Amino acid sequence: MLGSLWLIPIICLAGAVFNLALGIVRAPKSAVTLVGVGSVGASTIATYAALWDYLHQPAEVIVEPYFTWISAGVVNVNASLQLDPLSAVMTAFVTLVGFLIHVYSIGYMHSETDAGYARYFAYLNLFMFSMLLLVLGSNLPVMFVGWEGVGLCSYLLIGYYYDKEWCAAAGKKAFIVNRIGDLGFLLAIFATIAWFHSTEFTVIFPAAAEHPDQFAGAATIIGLLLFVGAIGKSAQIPLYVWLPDAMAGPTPVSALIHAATMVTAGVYMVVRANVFYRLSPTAMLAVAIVGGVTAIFAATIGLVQNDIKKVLAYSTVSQLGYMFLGAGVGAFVAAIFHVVTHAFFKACLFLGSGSVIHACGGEQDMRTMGGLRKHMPITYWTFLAATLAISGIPIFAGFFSKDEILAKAYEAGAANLNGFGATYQLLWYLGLAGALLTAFYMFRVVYMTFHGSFRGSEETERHLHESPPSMTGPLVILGFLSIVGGFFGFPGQLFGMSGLNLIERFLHPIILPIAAATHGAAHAEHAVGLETEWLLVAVSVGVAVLGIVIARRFYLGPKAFVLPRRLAERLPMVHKMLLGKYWVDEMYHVLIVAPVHRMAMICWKVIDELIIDTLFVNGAAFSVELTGDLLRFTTTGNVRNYVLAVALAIFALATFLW
Amino acid sequence: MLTPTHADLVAIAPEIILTITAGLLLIVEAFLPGLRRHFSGLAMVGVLAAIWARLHFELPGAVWAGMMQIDELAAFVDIYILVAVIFTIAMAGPFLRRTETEVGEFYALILLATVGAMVMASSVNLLPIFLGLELLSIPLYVLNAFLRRSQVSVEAGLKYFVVGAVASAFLVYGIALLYGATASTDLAVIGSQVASSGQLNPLVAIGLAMIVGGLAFKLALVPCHAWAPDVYQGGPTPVTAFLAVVPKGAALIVLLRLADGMDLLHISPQWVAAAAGIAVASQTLGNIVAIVQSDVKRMLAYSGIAHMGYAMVAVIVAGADGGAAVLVYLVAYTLMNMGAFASIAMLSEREDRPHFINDLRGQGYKRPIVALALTTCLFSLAGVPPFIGFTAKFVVFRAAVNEGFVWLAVIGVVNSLVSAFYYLRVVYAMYMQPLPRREPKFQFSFQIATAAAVAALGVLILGIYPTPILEAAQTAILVLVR
Amino acid sequence: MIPVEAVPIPYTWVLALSAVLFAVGTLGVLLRRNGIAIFLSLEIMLNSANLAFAAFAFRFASDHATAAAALDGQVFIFFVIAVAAAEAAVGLALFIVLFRCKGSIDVERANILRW
Amino acid sequence: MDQHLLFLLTLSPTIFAILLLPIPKHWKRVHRVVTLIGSTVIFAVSTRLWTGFNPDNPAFQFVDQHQWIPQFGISIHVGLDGISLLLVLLTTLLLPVVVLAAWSLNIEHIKSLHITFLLLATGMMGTFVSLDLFLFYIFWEITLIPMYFIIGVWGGPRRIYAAVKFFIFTMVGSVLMLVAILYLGWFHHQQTGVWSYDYLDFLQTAPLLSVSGGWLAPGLLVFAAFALAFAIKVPIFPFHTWLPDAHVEAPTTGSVLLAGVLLKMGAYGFMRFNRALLPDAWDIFVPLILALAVIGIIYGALVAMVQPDVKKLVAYSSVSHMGFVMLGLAAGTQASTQGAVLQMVNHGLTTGALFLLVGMIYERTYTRLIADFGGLATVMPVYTGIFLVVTLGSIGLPGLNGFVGEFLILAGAWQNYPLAVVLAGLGIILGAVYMLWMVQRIFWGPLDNPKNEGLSDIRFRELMVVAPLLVLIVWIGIYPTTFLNPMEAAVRLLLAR
Repeated sequence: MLGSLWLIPIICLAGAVFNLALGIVRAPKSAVTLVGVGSVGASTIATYAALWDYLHQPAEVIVEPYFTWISAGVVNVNASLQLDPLSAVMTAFVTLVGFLIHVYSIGYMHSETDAGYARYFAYLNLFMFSMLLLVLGSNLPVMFVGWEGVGLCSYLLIGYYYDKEWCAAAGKKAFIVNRIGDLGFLLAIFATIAWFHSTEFTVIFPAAAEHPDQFAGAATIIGLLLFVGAIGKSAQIPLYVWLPDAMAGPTPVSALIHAATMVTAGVYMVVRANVFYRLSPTAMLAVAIVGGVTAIFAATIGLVQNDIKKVLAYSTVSQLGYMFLGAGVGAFVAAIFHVVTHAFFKACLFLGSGSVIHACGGEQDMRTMGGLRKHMPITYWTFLAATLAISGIPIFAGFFSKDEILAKAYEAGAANLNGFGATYQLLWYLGLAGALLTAFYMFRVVYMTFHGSFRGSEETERHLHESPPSMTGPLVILGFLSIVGGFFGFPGQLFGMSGLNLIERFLHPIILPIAAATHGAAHAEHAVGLETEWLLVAVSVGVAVLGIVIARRFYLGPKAFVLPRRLAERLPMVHKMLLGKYWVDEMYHVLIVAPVHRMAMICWKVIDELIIDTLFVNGAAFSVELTGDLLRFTTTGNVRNYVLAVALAIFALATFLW
Repeated sequence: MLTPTHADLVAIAPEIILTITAGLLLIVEAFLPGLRRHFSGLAMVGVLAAIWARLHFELPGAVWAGMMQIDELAAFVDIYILVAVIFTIAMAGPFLRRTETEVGEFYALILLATVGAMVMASSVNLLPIFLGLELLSIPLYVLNAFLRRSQVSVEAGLKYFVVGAVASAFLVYGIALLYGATASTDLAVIGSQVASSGQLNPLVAIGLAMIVGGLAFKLALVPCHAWAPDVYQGGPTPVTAFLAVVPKGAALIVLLRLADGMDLLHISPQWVAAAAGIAVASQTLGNIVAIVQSDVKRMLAYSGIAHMGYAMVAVIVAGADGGAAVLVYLVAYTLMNMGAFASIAMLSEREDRPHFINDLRGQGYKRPIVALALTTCLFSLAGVPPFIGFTAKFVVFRAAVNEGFVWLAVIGVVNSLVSAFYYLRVVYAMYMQPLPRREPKFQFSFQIATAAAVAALGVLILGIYPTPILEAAQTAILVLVR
Repeated sequence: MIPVEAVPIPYTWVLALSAVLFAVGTLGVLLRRNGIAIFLSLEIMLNSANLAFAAFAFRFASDHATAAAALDGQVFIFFVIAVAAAEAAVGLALFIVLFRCKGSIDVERANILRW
Repeated sequence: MDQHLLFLLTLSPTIFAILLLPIPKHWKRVHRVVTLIGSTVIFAVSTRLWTGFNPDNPAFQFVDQHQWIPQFGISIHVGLDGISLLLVLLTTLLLPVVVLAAWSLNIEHIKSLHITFLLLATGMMGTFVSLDLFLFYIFWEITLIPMYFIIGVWGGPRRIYAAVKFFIFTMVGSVLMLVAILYLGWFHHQQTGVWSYDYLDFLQTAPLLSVSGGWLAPGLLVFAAFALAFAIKVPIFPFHTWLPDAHVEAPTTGSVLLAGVLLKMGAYGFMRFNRALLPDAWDIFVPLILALAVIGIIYGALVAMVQPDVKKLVAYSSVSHMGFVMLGLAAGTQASTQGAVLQMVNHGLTTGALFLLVGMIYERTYTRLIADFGGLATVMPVYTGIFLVVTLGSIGLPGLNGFVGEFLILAGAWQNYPLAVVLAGLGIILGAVYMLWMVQRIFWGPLDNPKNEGLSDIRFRELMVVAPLLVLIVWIGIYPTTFLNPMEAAVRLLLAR
């Protein structure tokens, strides 16, 4: 498969085009399914074949240039793909999860019209294409193509139910907010071109790593700009606002795009550019802070949401925060590791919620659910597994990755990384608090949804049913993965055998060694002793358990929902604030949207129409006409005046010439 | 004392032919009024014969004791005047038939005026120039008042007469002063004397001022312009067309001869300043006031004032470039105006009524040919390529820039921009506005339509390929600045 | 009897006279409204020009260098006279027509055409 | 053949126009067919320019010179370099498209429409190919008259105002350009003693104009005269207000050609004359141009955002896009300049396509107010898809044409003026805002206007109209090299001066 990497994305693209055609001719669902799922399946197989070859050959990085894309002056961009450990990992789980979710969609979308069904799969395939381009691209522009592509697909899929105003609006919001980030990315590309005269990963990163002093400044600027892009795509503060709205799309879309794959592109990017960040303490700190703050911030909002998908959305934001925190403290591998595990359990959670919503006939409010456990056992168990994983209970996937990030954060603090020790310390506390909240609100979801008694209408209760195998199948697989997925990154060092940490070993090469630098981050390697690490493990697990216990206390048993209500009454302000999501959207509207709109109106009505057009353009014409109307009266119609004029003229001329 | 030779007679053969034709017309009018329908044809024959004569016989140069200079320049001016006359006659026929005033005098007077113009233009002595001028003016006084029963026509005639007479009085007194100053009426002598003296002594200055004033009246230059709108509006349209073109041509040539002969450009900065002032004033006032006119003929009068302003720029520059520019401008101006007036002559109901622009609404589709001709001529007047109007402006402003009068060129182009306003108004009335509810009854005349179309074609073709005109103009002007 | 010796009149006197006449004529044209009066003033202007010609011719004749030029001026006078006559003819005709239209020869009555 | 090809090609539309003259008015179909065949033939022939063009040769090719006005050293001198090549081809491509677009229009004076259209075509092509400034000026001005009629006769309610405004605005600039040309001719004569208005001659002498000695230095004044003419045409803020009116009032034919070609004439002039003839003055003016370009980008986008009329929105978006072109030119690096030229083509394609699409919907509903639409996607999905693709192309989605242009422009400009790039970046964001907002209000949401329920989806003819543009939009997005290669040498030469 190596040597024709292009097949992996192109198959999906072909699928997308094909499906669009099918949609136009109103082809039956079966055909669409075949093309849609088939193409992704094919590219999944292709991917794994390629990985197989890749593992059985020595080269670490394989770059496949195809043709010159944009070449003019200093700009010279090839259309080329690259396979290296990082893109290998990403492709592996993207295709896998993607495929599973395609399968899931068959069942979930079966009630759509043929055309709609085709459109849905066309978009989904297009998304897979873009995402694969994003992770396989061997230079920033190609990556940017995928980057924007996934943005587009997210726009289209959020607005899939385009006849609903809010869906379309949400899609637009997502695209535009992303655009803001993309600008950062774009500028980063320009800066890269300016400094490195290339955008190829295999050129710029080694160059930077070899001449740290020369490129330190560049690294800071490019790093920060890139991170702006990451903030947009991965929904971090302050650009996270689009993600919760994005839940307007079909649930599988939320699972695939807004949980498992696209939103993690930012993390991928930061890790990809780790050289820059390690060269630039500032950029790195920025990443860490944004990540840490987002993690806790989103978690707090998640506490009080009643829409099941909204809760998951905010938890996604918060989890992404963890990933950035990891990257920010130099735990790039851990970050990627968390990306992978998160893909598994969050996808599982979303699909589970999807299956729940499916069962409740589109109802998303958890207050009208409850006791679904007995109606849909498979969903319940897989959901539980994923919840345990996200809460960071040992042996579940989330535990390993999240714990590693927290540990690294603590180390960073302890080792006073780049002299920002205190800050990192604080961030660790935030992360820990976040873990507590995560466990709490996730189990809140579980209890409210699956335990207790059903609070919905009789009518709905009668229709409660387990989802079809096309949906439960992926659930089971993902559930399983969110249980065992963690062992890829088994923290061997705790037992003195680091070799066990496969992903660490596999991804190590992407962390390029930085030549002796006067400044830049020294990677805080084992700044703390073994027992401390164990202690950290204990602490985070304890926190998680604590969270679960509180959740149980609040939402299960006789006194369910009493405590939280009392709490809300006790702290009305806080509750209102959380419920209102800190009114960030409203703030943005007042501070940005409205002023821009007002300014636009001023530009149009005042500057354009009043000043330029009326005052200058028509004003000039008018003044000319006015002059004419005045001057015309010099032709009095009285011939004696004419004679006088002639006489005077000649007299004047004579005296003047004299 | 030199006695006239055959050469002298042959040299003025065209003038003679025209005079004879005029006389013939008068006689026929008197004895065979039945032939009136053929008058225009007869006159046309005369004019064509004159053209033939001018082209056929060699150009002897100085004749009539050096009073006239029959050379390429004279030929050029004669031809263009005669062409203008052809157009006039062409639109006169149907016009007179419509106004029931088809009499021989009309053509006779036109032809005599033509003779006057030709004499004026090809003379190098103030005496024949004066005679030519009078011979040109007096018939025009009559022609303007030709529609005896129409108040406006009479008023036009009167005004033209009063102002004209005063102007020629000034002119002749100016001639007297120049004569007194230089002891000669020969332009060459006067010119060389003044030029060699290097400045304008008071007598010359006053004389020059008076002569220029007299000519400025003919050219309708500010401030001697005021008669033009009234006369254009009131006079019979064919006469207006003639009036708009022929006298101005002759007058410009004389002015050019004076300016060039005395080398005013170099010896008298006051002259340059004054002339530039006149030019700018004419352009600006002409264009700005034209914008607010509602009568097409009146509008064209103001536009004519503006155009003479442009031509004045070329006169200031003088020399080979300026002279050529003047000639080219004259040709362009003639074609454009003939086309425009011919179209107007057809697109009018009654002579004693104003020719409102609004009456033209929707005519673009009722009378496509004429409307298109008018449009062409108007765009050309506005100085838009590829029409000859643009070429002419190009030549004039080129001459100005080459002599360092960039500012004059700038003012000129800005003015032509302003002029676009009112020319466009007519165009969009014709093409972009619906026919008025009471649709004016314009009767179609093949003859006039043809005249308009031919003029428009000339405007277009010479606009795209002006080389022959330029060549002719340059060779013609060489004999002047030699 | 006061003896008067025959001193030739300087041509400048004549010239001055013609200038005065010209001024008179001009003012007449400017100030009078009656057509005929205007018309007479015009004649005065033309004739003042003639006077000027005569004066100059007189001067040139007195000098050998320019003796030939004297003729030009004198010839000119005749032409001017002729022209004046022609203008008179046309002018009078015009005023008649004007009278027919307006019942008056006040030139200010002719003001339909303006602006 | 080749040595006269260019000139004949330029004249050919006029020839077809003359062919139309004898055909009776009421044979509307015949007029359409003849014009369509004619324009298609012209396009077909013009592809010969592409195949016969040698991209490695920076000099003018297909040069053709005929004597014209020898007295002033004026000749009919035409030629192509990589830059004009693209623009000429863009023009010839748009011709048949536009004819086909106006196919089913039931308007009066079809004959006149086609004749004026063909004359306009000659003017547009001539502007791009003429190498004699007199000739250039004539073609430049010729385009005015047909466009004046197209807007004024076949336009909307306020057509006369728009037409006159268009005419006068453009003339304001060009009259001063005439004086500048005359001055250059005189200066060339001063320098060489030869009368000429030939571009290649001016390339030798014009750069010698002094730009020192304050704002009245001849070089600067001449530059300003040229710049004004072109700035109005581009249009650069604040000379843009004629554009919205013209676009809104003009019929589809007019809007497409206006946006597709006429605006390019301005930017082209900036490169061909201001940049090449007066490099010193250019360096002095760059900050101003840069500032105006950036203002234009943001301002145009802002105003476009609040437009209630689709055409007006697109018109203002043109202001924004042409701002990018000017930014690229002003930045003056190889990349940015090539990007600018490519962006001209891009803008021609996307905006042209947008106007065509708007025209189609207008033919169905006789309204262009965004408020009258909504939820159209349900009734005309294919149309929606195409519209979406074009929109994305114009907001610069990678893989479509807009991105390549903007990327090159900004990447190139970043070398010299990072700040300008950052500000222009805001324009990109706003671009997404107004375009997507428009798309949302027209196509998404419920189909709440009952009038729109019966709308038919895009027809085959209409598909044929936009198809070529779509193909190019994607092509340029994926493999721009095809179009970047031919201009590469020419741009290099241009910047070398």
